[in-house]
Amino acid sequence: MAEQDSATPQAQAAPKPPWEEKPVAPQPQDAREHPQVREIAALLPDAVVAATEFAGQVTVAVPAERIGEVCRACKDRLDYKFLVDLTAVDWQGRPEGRFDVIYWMHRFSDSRRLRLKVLLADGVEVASVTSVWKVANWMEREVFDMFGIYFANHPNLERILTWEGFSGHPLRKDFPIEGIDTGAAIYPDVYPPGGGPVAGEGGE
Amino acid sequence: MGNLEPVKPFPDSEEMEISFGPQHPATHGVLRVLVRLDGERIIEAKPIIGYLHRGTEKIFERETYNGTIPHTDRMDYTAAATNNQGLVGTVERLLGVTVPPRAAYIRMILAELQRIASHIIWLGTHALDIGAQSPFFYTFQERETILDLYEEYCGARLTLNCMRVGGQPFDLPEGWTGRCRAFVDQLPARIAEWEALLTNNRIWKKRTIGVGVISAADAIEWGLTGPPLRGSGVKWDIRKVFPYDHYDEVEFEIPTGASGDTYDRYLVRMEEMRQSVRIVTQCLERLPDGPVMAKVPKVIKPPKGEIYFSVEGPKGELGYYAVSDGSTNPYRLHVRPACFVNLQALDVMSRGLLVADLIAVIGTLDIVLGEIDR
Amino acid sequence: MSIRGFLSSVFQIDLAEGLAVTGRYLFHRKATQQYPEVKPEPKDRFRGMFGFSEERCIVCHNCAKACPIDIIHIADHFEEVEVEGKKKKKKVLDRYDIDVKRCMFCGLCEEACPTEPLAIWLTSKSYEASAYERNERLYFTKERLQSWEGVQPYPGVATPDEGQMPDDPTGASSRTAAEPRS
Amino acid sequence: MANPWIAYLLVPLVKIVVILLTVILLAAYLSYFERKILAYIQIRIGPNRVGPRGWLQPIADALKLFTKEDIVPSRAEKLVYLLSPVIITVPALVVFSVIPFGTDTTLFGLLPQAIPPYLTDINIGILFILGVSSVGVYGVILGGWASNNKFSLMGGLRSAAQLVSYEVPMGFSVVAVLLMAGSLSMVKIVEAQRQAGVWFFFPGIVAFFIYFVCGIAETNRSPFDLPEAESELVAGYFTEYSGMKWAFYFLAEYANMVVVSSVATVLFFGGWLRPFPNVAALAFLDVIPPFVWFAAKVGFFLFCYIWFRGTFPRYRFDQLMGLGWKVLLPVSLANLLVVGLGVLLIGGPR
Repeated sequence: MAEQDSATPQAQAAPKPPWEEKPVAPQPQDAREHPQVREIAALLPDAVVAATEFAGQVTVAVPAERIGEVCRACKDRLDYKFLVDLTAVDWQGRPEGRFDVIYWMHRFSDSRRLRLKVLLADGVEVASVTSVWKVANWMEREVFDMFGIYFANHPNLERILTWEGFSGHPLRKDFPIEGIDTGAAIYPDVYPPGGGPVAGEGGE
Repeated sequence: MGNLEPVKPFPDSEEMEISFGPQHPATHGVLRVLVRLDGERIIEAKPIIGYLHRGTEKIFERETYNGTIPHTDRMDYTAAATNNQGLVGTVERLLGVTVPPRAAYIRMILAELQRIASHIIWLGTHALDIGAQSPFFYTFQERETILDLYEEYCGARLTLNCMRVGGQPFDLPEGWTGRCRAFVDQLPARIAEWEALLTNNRIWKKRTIGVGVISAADAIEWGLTGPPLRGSGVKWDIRKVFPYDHYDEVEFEIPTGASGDTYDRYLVRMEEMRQSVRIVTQCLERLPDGPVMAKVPKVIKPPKGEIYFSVEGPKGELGYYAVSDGSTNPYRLHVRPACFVNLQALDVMSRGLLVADLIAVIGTLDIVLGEIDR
Repeated sequence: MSIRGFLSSVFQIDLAEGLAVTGRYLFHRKATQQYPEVKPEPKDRFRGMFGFSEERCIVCHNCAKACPIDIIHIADHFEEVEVEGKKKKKKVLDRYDIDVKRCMFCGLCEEACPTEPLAIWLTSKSYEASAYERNERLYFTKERLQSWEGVQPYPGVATPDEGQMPDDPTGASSRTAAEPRS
Repeated sequence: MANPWIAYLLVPLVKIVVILLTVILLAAYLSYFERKILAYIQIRIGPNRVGPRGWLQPIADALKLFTKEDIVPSRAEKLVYLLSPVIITVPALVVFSVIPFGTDTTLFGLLPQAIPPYLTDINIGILFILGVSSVGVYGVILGGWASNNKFSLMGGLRSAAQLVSYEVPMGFSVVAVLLMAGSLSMVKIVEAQRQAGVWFFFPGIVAFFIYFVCGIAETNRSPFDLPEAESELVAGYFTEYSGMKWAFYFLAEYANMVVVSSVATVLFFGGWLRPFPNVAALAFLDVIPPFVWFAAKVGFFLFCYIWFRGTFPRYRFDQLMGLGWKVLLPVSLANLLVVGLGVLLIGGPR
């Protein structure tokens, strides 16, 4: 009996494995002193508007007009040779700028990644980075196609996923989820009598 | 491809423009390539995509986090397990959940089996495009066994939907590990047979050596990842650089090619299949027991924030960029598909080749249009 | 070129190697199944045709909410029911339709169903539900979900109203419990 | 048989009918065997629904092709478009008139006296075969050009270039055999092999290899099936053909395959002779009639065709031309030199 008692309390005292506990969400912290951010600040003093770190990933906000310069510096002097991803987020109705254009780049020397974020108002042009990384060509075309963000002196800024005659930019928040009438033949939803969605039965 | 002026062999070369696809038998889906030819030589190959665009990222914005998983199956429809692994990994890092080791090991087994299955499809269709008909049937016979293992585990063969945020929905059925072990043990012999058919076959070598060459610097410049990057000699694999799911506890090597042509990528993928076999064997031996699901609330509401997480898919780095505004639906869920970026290099790789080589280059890039068009 | 390379190129060793492999496969066991005569055996967890049981369904709408493409349409109303003297309001199911033509058989509804044993399940080992006209034939109402009219059950699988249970498609357990079939 | 009417009209007519029927049936059943053997190589079963184990499949195919709608492209050259399948099929069938597939037989006593089973034995047999079979190239070029389709034009030109460039090394490898045989007539070639006591395959192994590779290239088969490579040119020169016209192209291809196999058998594997004809020890092999020997050897070659199709990838067009001109041609010339020297030293046929 005794060792059985001693076994159970000892089990309680041992820390429960992490997947037993309630998950602890990562918190965003200010990352001005982060080495990667300090490197950029050293090169281009007033390029860093804000820097946050969330779940170990550093995001540096950069003014829109200096993005070409910062990307060139990142690639040439900070050795970020590999642009992993370029995308955009539509924060509709945000006063300081509707769109976020995100550049996510990787450095082979010490395998670190950095995210540059540019705030853009609707209809404002941002410089294209195709001259810095050739891979950005199609990514910028997709961002233009999906969000309507224009990239200055991009080699051939045209739609890539939707067809030429398509009007509207699907991934904008004001684009209806059911899609717009493009004149294409769509098979109508025909339900048998009494069938079909029940009024007010949303999928939320 | 404005920033690549088309190379004009001689001033008065009259060009012939052929539209290649989208219903062409060798374009692995609905890809259309506008090829400007001078006789047989390719002056410029401009891929046109978008025929399979279903607006997946817009649909993501109205789904719950667990509801997005079936949609990821349909992006790279030949590698559903690694798609799920990517998405689920992203949301878990957003929530700060650590997955129980048994679930992580099951995920690694499913992902590596998926890598073998995806490389099998690549080998079958690639050899078929270059003319060798039989490997297609031998390879797909092995793939049937993998699909049966998937069907036994999660009920579906292709669109698996076999992972949930926080772990695995169900545990392995009994006897599954034995059947999986039996399959994985006999696979290297099968791979050796396929290699006997192709690797030192002079016709295969003539059709693949020196075709679609891309140097290491260009590969990085064009953002290639996965076998196309490793084929050019860059030793880079997400499973080693940013290990996820206990990949750091498993030994395997990363095969790299030398000259970055189709033959090297072929060797890299064949070697990767063997390495996957090694990984699955080690995972089966070390499979810990315990729960398969972490403590995750029924309704998943991650905190406000943004995160990028990527897995090493069979085609390359498959990344998910999730932006959450605290609600049950992702505010923005962007997918960084490997095939979309790899396909962009098609023009620079197929410059100056013949029409027949365009097929070989499309095959060696191993593109899947579901992932490109999303 | 090495001597071995020259010799192998003259005597076509590499070509002969390939021929040997295909020659061996000539006598290999064939892999094709004659489908209509030999039906492939789906595994136990195979996500096939829906099974539904009205009495076990507690009309909680969980499956409708969990469905990624919202194709489960449920209409219900409240009814006064006398239970042990107390007046209780009970939800009664009017309509439980599944638009199977759009369904991708992802199984999320089955996971969301809180009842034990499940009221809606997919592990019914049946996959032959094709039809010539999709809007009418592939729109399953509550009755058709149970009677499986228009669905070819897998040999040996009972239809839901003949006692098919989620974990036992053949419905053997419910038969022996309820009434031994003659 | 003294009556000239019978000797010069009835007997040849019967022979012609028999030979044509067997060739067309053989071509049809060759498509069935090809699909069956290819299926067995690829661990599947192949046609087994029509007739017992699929034996009636070729008949079903023929009926289907008869009744299929015959689409003629609007802006095609009508006359040339309709003529080119004929231009490719006729030479393939005419060539069979010269191929000897047996010694004089009395057909198991049915005939009063032994008559040769083959149609004729003209003294320029092999030259006639090479000449007539190269007329088939016109069918390909005209077919490709007349169907007014960008893909079939490219397929037609490619195929014409391929056929022409492989005629040359094939011619030289045949000349090497003629040096050993001393005569152009097919029957005399077989006789020479009997007198020599050994098949010409052993002394002329290089010539045989070149001949067989060129034969595969001539019939657009397996590693050289570039013109109708599905993956690149959709269907090559017969993209626009359908129904019976398409069947003619396939009949011509299979007939050419049988022609190449039987000529290879006659030239290198001693026609209807049993292996090592004069060796007394192997006398027991004589119980097998000569015709069966010939059929077995041709069957082996046809099996090799199908086997190659199931195994090898496809050459690219420029590699294919390179192989033809830069490899096969010089090797066949060198072989010609060696065989000529050998014949000079050892003394040719008596």
